[in-house]
Amino acid sequence: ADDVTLQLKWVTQAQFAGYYVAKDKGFYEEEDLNVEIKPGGPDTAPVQVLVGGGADVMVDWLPSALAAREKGAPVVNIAQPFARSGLTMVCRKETGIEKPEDFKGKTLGTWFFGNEYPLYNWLSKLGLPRDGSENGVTIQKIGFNVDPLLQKQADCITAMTYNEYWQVIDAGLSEDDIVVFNYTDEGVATLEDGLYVLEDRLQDPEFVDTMARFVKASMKGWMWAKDNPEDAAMIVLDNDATGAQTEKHQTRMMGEIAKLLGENATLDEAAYKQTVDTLLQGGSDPVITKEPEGAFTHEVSKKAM
Amino acid sequence: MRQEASSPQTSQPVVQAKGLGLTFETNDGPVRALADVDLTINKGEFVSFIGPSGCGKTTFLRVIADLEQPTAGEILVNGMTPEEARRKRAYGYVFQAAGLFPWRTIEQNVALPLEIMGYSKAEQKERVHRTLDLVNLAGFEKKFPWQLSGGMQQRASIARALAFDADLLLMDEPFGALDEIVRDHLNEQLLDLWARTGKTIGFVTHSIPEAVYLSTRIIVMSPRPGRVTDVIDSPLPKERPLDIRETPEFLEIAHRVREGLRAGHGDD
Amino acid sequence: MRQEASSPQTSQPVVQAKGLGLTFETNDGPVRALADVDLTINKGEFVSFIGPSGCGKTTFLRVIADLEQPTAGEILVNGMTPEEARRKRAYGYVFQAAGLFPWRTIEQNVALPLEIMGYSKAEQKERVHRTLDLVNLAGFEKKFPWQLSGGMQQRASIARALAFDADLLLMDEPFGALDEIVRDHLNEQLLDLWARTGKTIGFVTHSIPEAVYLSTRIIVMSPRPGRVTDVIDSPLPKERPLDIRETPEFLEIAHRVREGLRAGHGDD
Amino acid sequence: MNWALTGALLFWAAAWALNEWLARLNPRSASAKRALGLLIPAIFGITLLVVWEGLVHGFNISPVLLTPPSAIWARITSSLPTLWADFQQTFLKAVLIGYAIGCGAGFLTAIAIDRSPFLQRGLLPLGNFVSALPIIGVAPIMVMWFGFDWPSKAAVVIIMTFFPMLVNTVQGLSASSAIDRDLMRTYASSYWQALFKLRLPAAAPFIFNALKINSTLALIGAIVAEFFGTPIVGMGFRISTEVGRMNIDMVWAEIAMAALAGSLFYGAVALLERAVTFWHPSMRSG
Amino acid sequence: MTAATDTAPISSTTPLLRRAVEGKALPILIVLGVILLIWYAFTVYLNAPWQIDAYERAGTEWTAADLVRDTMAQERPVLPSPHQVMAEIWKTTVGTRLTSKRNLFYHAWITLSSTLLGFVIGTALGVLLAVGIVHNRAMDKSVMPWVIASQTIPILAVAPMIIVVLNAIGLSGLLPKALISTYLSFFPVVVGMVKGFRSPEAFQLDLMRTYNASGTQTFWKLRWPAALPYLFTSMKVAVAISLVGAIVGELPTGAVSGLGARLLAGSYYGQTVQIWSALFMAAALAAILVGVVGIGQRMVMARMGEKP
Ligand SMILES: Nc1ncnc2c1ncn2[C@@H]1O[C@H](COP(=O)(O)OP(=O)(O)OP(=O)(O)O)[C@@H](O)[C@H]1O
Ligand SMILES: Nc1ncnc2c1ncn2[C@@H]1O[C@H](COP(=O)(O)OP(=O)(O)OP(=O)(O)O)[C@@H](O)[C@H]1O
Ligand SMILES: Cc1ncc(C[n+]2csc(CCO)c2C)c(N)n1
Ligand SMILES: [Mg+2]
Ligand SMILES: [Mg+2]
Repeated sequence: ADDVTLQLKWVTQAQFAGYYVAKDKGFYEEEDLNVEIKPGGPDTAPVQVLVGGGADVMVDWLPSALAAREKGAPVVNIAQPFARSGLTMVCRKETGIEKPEDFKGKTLGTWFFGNEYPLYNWLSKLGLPRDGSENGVTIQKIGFNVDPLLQKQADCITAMTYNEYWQVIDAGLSEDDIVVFNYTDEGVATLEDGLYVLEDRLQDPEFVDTMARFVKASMKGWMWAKDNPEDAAMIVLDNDATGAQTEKHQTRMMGEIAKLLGENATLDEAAYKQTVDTLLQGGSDPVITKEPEGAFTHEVSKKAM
Repeated sequence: MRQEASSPQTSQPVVQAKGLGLTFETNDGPVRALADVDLTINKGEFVSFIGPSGCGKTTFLRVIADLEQPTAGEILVNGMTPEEARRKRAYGYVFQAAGLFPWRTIEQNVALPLEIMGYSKAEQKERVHRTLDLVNLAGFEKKFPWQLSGGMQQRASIARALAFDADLLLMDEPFGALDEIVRDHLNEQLLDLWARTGKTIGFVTHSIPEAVYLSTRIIVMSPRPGRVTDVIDSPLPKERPLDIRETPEFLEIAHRVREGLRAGHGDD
Repeated sequence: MRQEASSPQTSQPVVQAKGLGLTFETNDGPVRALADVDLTINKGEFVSFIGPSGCGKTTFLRVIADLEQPTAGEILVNGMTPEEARRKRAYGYVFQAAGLFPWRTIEQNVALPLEIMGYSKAEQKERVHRTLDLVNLAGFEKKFPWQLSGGMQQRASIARALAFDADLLLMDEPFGALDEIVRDHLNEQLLDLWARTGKTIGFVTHSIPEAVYLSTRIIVMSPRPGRVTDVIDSPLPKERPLDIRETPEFLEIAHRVREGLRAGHGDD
Repeated sequence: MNWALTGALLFWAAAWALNEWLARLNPRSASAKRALGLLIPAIFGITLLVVWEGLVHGFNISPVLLTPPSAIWARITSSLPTLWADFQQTFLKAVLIGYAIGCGAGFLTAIAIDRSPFLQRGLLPLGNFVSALPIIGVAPIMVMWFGFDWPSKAAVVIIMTFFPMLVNTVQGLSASSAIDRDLMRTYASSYWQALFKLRLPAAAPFIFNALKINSTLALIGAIVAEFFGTPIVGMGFRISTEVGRMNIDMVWAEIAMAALAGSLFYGAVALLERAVTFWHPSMRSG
Repeated sequence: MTAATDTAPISSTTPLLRRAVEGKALPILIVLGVILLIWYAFTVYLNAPWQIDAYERAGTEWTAADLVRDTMAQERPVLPSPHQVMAEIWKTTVGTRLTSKRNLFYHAWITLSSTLLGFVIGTALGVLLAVGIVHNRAMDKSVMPWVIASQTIPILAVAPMIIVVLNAIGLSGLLPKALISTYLSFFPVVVGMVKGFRSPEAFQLDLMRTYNASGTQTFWKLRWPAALPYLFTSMKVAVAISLVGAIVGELPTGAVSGLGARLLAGSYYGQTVQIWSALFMAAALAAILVGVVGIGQRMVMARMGEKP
């Protein structure tokens, strides 16, 4: 069997259910693969792990992959299981925000790590400076939780549809207490969880073949997870070594994730183009300065079908 | 007050020990440092303690000073417990080892008790100057302890104890590290101070002539367990020129002390 | 070898100082601790140093022992630089302060140089036992330093220096904290050891009788700057019973030393 | 082929030899001594940088993993305003204030513990408890309590610096010798007099240990705390953000700043130590 | 009324009461009680705004008693009440299979093992460096400034790189995490031991010189015993920091298990009570470790004849 190490972008949760299902249900084995899944976290830059030789393939968001590519880490997208973005901005209704233009004078909490770029792009589209002035917005870097919204330290915070949004709800705020802005609706969405490898390794046909089988089995896992959300959530729970996840939350997350999945693993070039455009604008300091080349390939995903 | 005190014959007791005993518990068994010590020191007396090394002289002084707790018998200082007396700053103590603070210059070391007892800055300066002069350390005020010779450190520590006015002076081999000439000089100075101020003095020494020259009473001790074996009252007059040491009375007392000491040494 | 060495009259020089000077730099100016010291100590001699406190006795011993670097003149020990001599473990040193290691028991303290010099366990034990006996500390082997009286600590540090065989013994006021009886006893022991082994001994003391009783030569020093003011050869025979101290020759030398000392004190 | 690598290694060997030689020099003049004291670590540091540069080029290490010192230097010179703003936010506010309060609190607690046997038995074990409140657990809580700006970082610094000071002061207060304490007893000195005139001076070497350790801990604490929520300025903020953007050179520029600031801070404490505990054997022997 | 009889009245009280007064139990309990009281007060104070908000959104009437009760039972409190934390700890330790990933002891053990490994390596490294610095002038002059500089590097920033590099050379599992602990814990040991090794008095060093003792002999017979008080103090600080390091080290390794992972997970999913129970477990571990070092200190010092 061929060994494959997969580096995730975040901790074990239903966001990565497809891979865990594929491993658990033996889909990888069927393809003669021996896959090890390494969870990530706020402190793992998957690109570094990939470049350092700690993994063969990683899950990452397109913005940070493109940034890395421009900085000299030649990563290439080989498949894009997530067709849609789950990124939102959640605001408290009592702040009086009803539409994006109302951000003026408010405090917005966002994650960084590349997540700030779509927001910056959006704000510059709205013509709001990020200088904390009366006519602009104050940006705060927040941790990966929703406390700043609950404690009223921020008027709006970044949230994923599949995770943080539900935490806000669980905390006792009802849907009537909040306003949700979807990045897709605002036309500033970027492509999220895709699979990436190092460019030079694609020279090796054997590696391409291994990856094709990996993508194939992974998509099979995703489809299974989509059809069996409860079981998939349980598989994720089994693989969570922290023992901190709850069944209720993971099941719900699986349901939301399912809405983001595409039909197949092929990267949609239109969506790619939109991400690139978004990043090239990005306010005063764009994430990438020039149109990337060769940042994706259909070779693997085609073979996987 | 001083005038009154300057009559040493008044029999007001300063230290009263009765059946005093002290046993140290150590890792290999108890050590009886003092046993059955009965002793009264009256106001204005100059009492010397002499005895073989390890016989409990230091320990006895420490008990008076409330630095050690007796395990038997009782002791009163100025009619109070040693602790109360200590709190009243009844005494000055010169330790066997100099024990100067390395972060203080010599003058700062001598000023230490004065600072603690709240003397004014001017008075501190005056007293430090005077006592350093007394022990021949003028000119070394700004030196740190490690820059002085052994004997000079010892003298600095004497100065420190003399700098303030305590009616009771406890001195543990203060002149051990000094040469004969300086020692004679300081002996004279001490006698003078004693006569002038009427202080009561408890004085540990290993020198028989020194003990006889200085004291109104000499306590001879013997070890294991430490006890008082002889108490010799000195008939010498209060006025004592240095050459009193050649008189027959003096030599007679010295002889008695030496005999007492030798007896105490026993098997050694 | 010992037989040969036991003739102290052989004029093989052990210490040769020529124009030796040492100035300490301190925070308030230089201190001249030694100036123009010319001195030769021959093999088998017993040389005492006497002088007022602070005259440089300790400093001179420390220069011999390579613990202080002279700033003028030169000095040879056994024909070598002090450093070479030290590396050859040419001497044993008794410091003015006992300086026992607080974390070692008395026997471990005495065994320290033996461990370092690589004596066998059995020999260590034997020597520790013997030297502790010599200084009357048998029975205190397992005690820690703070559990001993001042004099006992001093004796332990003497035992430590005597435990190993060095041809040159440097002793800085070793008997300062001891009473007369013990001191007499140790004086006898030391003379006996010296006669038996033919060691060369450099000895600092403040006691004139002690200096005269022990030495073949007495060096009188005076302070500021420390210099040698008198060198007195003793005509006393090698065999010295304690009562030699009452003989006229003895008193005559003692008188000379006292005069020299007094002169050195100058203005004091 | 790997000329960069061999060159670096050769440089290293030469510098090492030079330093050994320099260290053996024993110049008489004080200024020459001081110059030597700066020259030797400088040579050592330059060697490290050269070896680093050589390794990066020699092994062809990807710039997203490690950037060579030359690139870092270029970045520093081109981003001075940003670096300065970050430095102000993190060092001048969070670190200094947190350090002062944390060390002060540890010190005062140690005194309280020393003063009262009751507290000694009750508070010291609980002091140990605080010792390892892990920064990543505490930092989010502090953000929750004290907000995004520097006060929450200062709070983290306080917690981190508290324990080393507590432990060292408690140990230091028992460092004075028995005979010296006896001396103070004979003067019937009050607790505070004995404390100020004897026990604190004797404890100073230990207290300075804590001040030194804390000088670097405070910096780490403040920087790491910024990972968990901050306004968009600060050294920790920059580091975590630029890692995400794969601007590793900027990360190292901040790290270099932190190292410089921390070393100067430590050096200042060490100078103070030299002035205050000049009498301690460790200072006298040089 | 002499000093000797002074102590009599105390010893006549009942032994039990006396032991309670003089022992550790009572003081700790009292101090603990005070802290709990303050904690409860803060629980109410900090959680009240949210609770009042919730009442208003629901439009319910409320009294002070309601407020106190409800602030202590929130699901995502700003500050959980002590009994909530205790209940959570109980549930996740005693109430769960010991081998389960949900058991807090399991995570504590993971963290403890890398703490101890890192601490041991860190102490050894610290002592070795201090030995080098004290004995070699070149090292003293050149290494120390860079040791200091190394400590100013924010560990969380370089930890991922370290882990990646170590992974690349085939090191994974316990050791990389332990090395983060080492990195943090060796520093207090270096600082303390450099001071400790230099703390012997001049005359003690002189004595060794007169014996022409070799550097090694001077080290083992003088410098080392003289430095022991410094060693233990440093080790107390080091073991505590080592634990912090172990927790920090868990993050870049994917935070899969250990107290650090629990802390993070708790924070990502807004489970305040879980954060606090992990915090508590970490603090308890630290207290135990520091206590153990303290016991070692007392034993060694007693053997070295320290005056009680
Ligand atoms: N802290 C202690 N613990 C145990 N034993 C002690 C302690 N202090 C003194 N001793 C013992 O008590 C005895 C008396 O000691 P003390 O110091 O009183 O003697 P001393 O008469 O002053 O002797 P010296 O003239 O040598 O100073 C000695 O045997 C000594 O070993
Ligand atoms: N480390 C030092 N730094 C500065 N001055 C010093 C130092 N050591 C000694 N001195 C000075 O050198 C002089 C000689 O000191 P030394 O210790 O040799 O005297 P000594 O003859 O042994 O006196 P004593 O009989 O009191 O021990 C003294 O004035 C002393 O102040
Ligand atoms: C390195 C890195 N960490 C976190 C995120 C943001 N993010 C992406 S998925 C996810 C989990 C949501 O429940 C979060 C927080 C990121 N983009 N990159
Ligand atoms: Mg004594
Ligand atoms: Mg001397």
